[in-house]
Amino acid sequence: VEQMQMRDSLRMYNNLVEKCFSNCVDTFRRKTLDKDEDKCIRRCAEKFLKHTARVSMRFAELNSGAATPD
Amino acid sequence: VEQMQMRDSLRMYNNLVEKCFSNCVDTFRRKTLDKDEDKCIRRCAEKFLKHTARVSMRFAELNSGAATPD
Amino acid sequence: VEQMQMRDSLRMYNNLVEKCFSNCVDTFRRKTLDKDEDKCIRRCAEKFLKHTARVSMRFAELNSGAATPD
Amino acid sequence: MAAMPGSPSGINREQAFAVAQQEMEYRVDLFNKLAGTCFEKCMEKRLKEGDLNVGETSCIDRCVAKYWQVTGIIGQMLSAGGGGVAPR
Amino acid sequence: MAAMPGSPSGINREQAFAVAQQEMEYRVDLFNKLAGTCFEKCMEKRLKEGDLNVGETSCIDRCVAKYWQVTGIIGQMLSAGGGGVAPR
Amino acid sequence: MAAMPGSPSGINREQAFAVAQQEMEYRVDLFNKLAGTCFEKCMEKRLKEGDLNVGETSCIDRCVAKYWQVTGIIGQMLSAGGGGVAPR
Repeated sequence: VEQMQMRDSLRMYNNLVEKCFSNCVDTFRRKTLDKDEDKCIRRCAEKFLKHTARVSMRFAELNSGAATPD
Repeated sequence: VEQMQMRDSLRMYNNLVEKCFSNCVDTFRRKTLDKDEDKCIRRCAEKFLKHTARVSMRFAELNSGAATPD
Repeated sequence: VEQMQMRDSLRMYNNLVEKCFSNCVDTFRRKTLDKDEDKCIRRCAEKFLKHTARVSMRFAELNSGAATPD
Repeated sequence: MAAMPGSPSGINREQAFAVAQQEMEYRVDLFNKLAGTCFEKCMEKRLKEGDLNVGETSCIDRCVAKYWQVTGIIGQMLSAGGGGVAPR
Repeated sequence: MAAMPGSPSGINREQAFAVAQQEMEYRVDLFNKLAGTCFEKCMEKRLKEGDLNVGETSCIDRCVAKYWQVTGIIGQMLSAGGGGVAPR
Repeated sequence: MAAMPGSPSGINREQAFAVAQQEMEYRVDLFNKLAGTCFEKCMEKRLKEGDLNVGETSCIDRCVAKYWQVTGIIGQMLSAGGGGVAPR
């Protein structure tokens, strides 16, 4: 089980990198990130993690049957 | 083998949900589906299943070498 | 390990087919590829393989810590 | 995939473990698809800040709830009309 | 991945099982990609009904046939020029 | 995921193997996502030839380098602020 969690973390990490890279990086004139790209990546990652945490919380509630009214 | 089939069914089910949700749900002003969304989901799922059945049939024919003329 | 490599090759092959099919085939009036589609598929596959080879090379360099200046 | 009260003693530990593992893989897969879909639907494309704003937060909550509802509807359709595939 | 007639007796059961399992995983993956791609290509976006109409049905048949053909072409390219990766 | 110098003798072979396997799966997944993303970003849509042209080739090199950099930044963020998930 521990190994499955580890695997899922690594997969999540790969997904996060892929998503934020795709969103933030679009020019390839240099081989290092420029300042705006760097900032975008950090915001994106932060947002992704907060999003995942929120979804987890709601998902756990629903899984436990604790649905709340609108 | 049985377990693999079970796993594939569950994965197919997840794919089906994801695809139909993405196609049919686009507004988030309430936390329950409205009537049109509900109808769209049911049609989408029905269509997806019929599509999968048709592809399975053709795929099985090709796998067994029974290609038919145009 | 050998089995994992085999599996990865097969997966790569499936990805290649999917990507090139999606890029090159858009009409379904016949059940065989026309001449342009056939040509497109071959170029696409060739390009995909060259692309993969290039990425592999760079990826291996970075993994071994041999980063080069811009 | 429901819990199996009073399951016959014939079922052995390995099988029970395999079933539990599949259940878990299914839930992980469901979670990942749900999270990815709601990210696409709810996050504003322009990243002005790292925080979730109010609109995004309530969008996530509703997106998760609706996704869950869709899971139920399609699960029912499959178990009713269907080919035996009827996970919760 | 072809059947191996007269394989040496040295190959053991476990290996044979592992190969068969990979072959199956490969086919499942192929099927899923094919089905997903043809769904995108053939289904009309406006969902007016749950049935497949005539146009969609023949589109599916041709899509599957063409996809299969592409599998063959690329398989040949890989086995000819290539790095040894040559599944059917 | 780093090498573990002087690991206690208590760790057994099976565990070490499982860790190595995960490390490898992680790298394969990383490679596949990187390759797919850079293909989308760098390949010209009109396929005039099977070769990579100069622009595409240097685009790939830079895309791989930038992707690698992003891996590092996000890895750092996770290990610093985060929930213990801190792969290299």
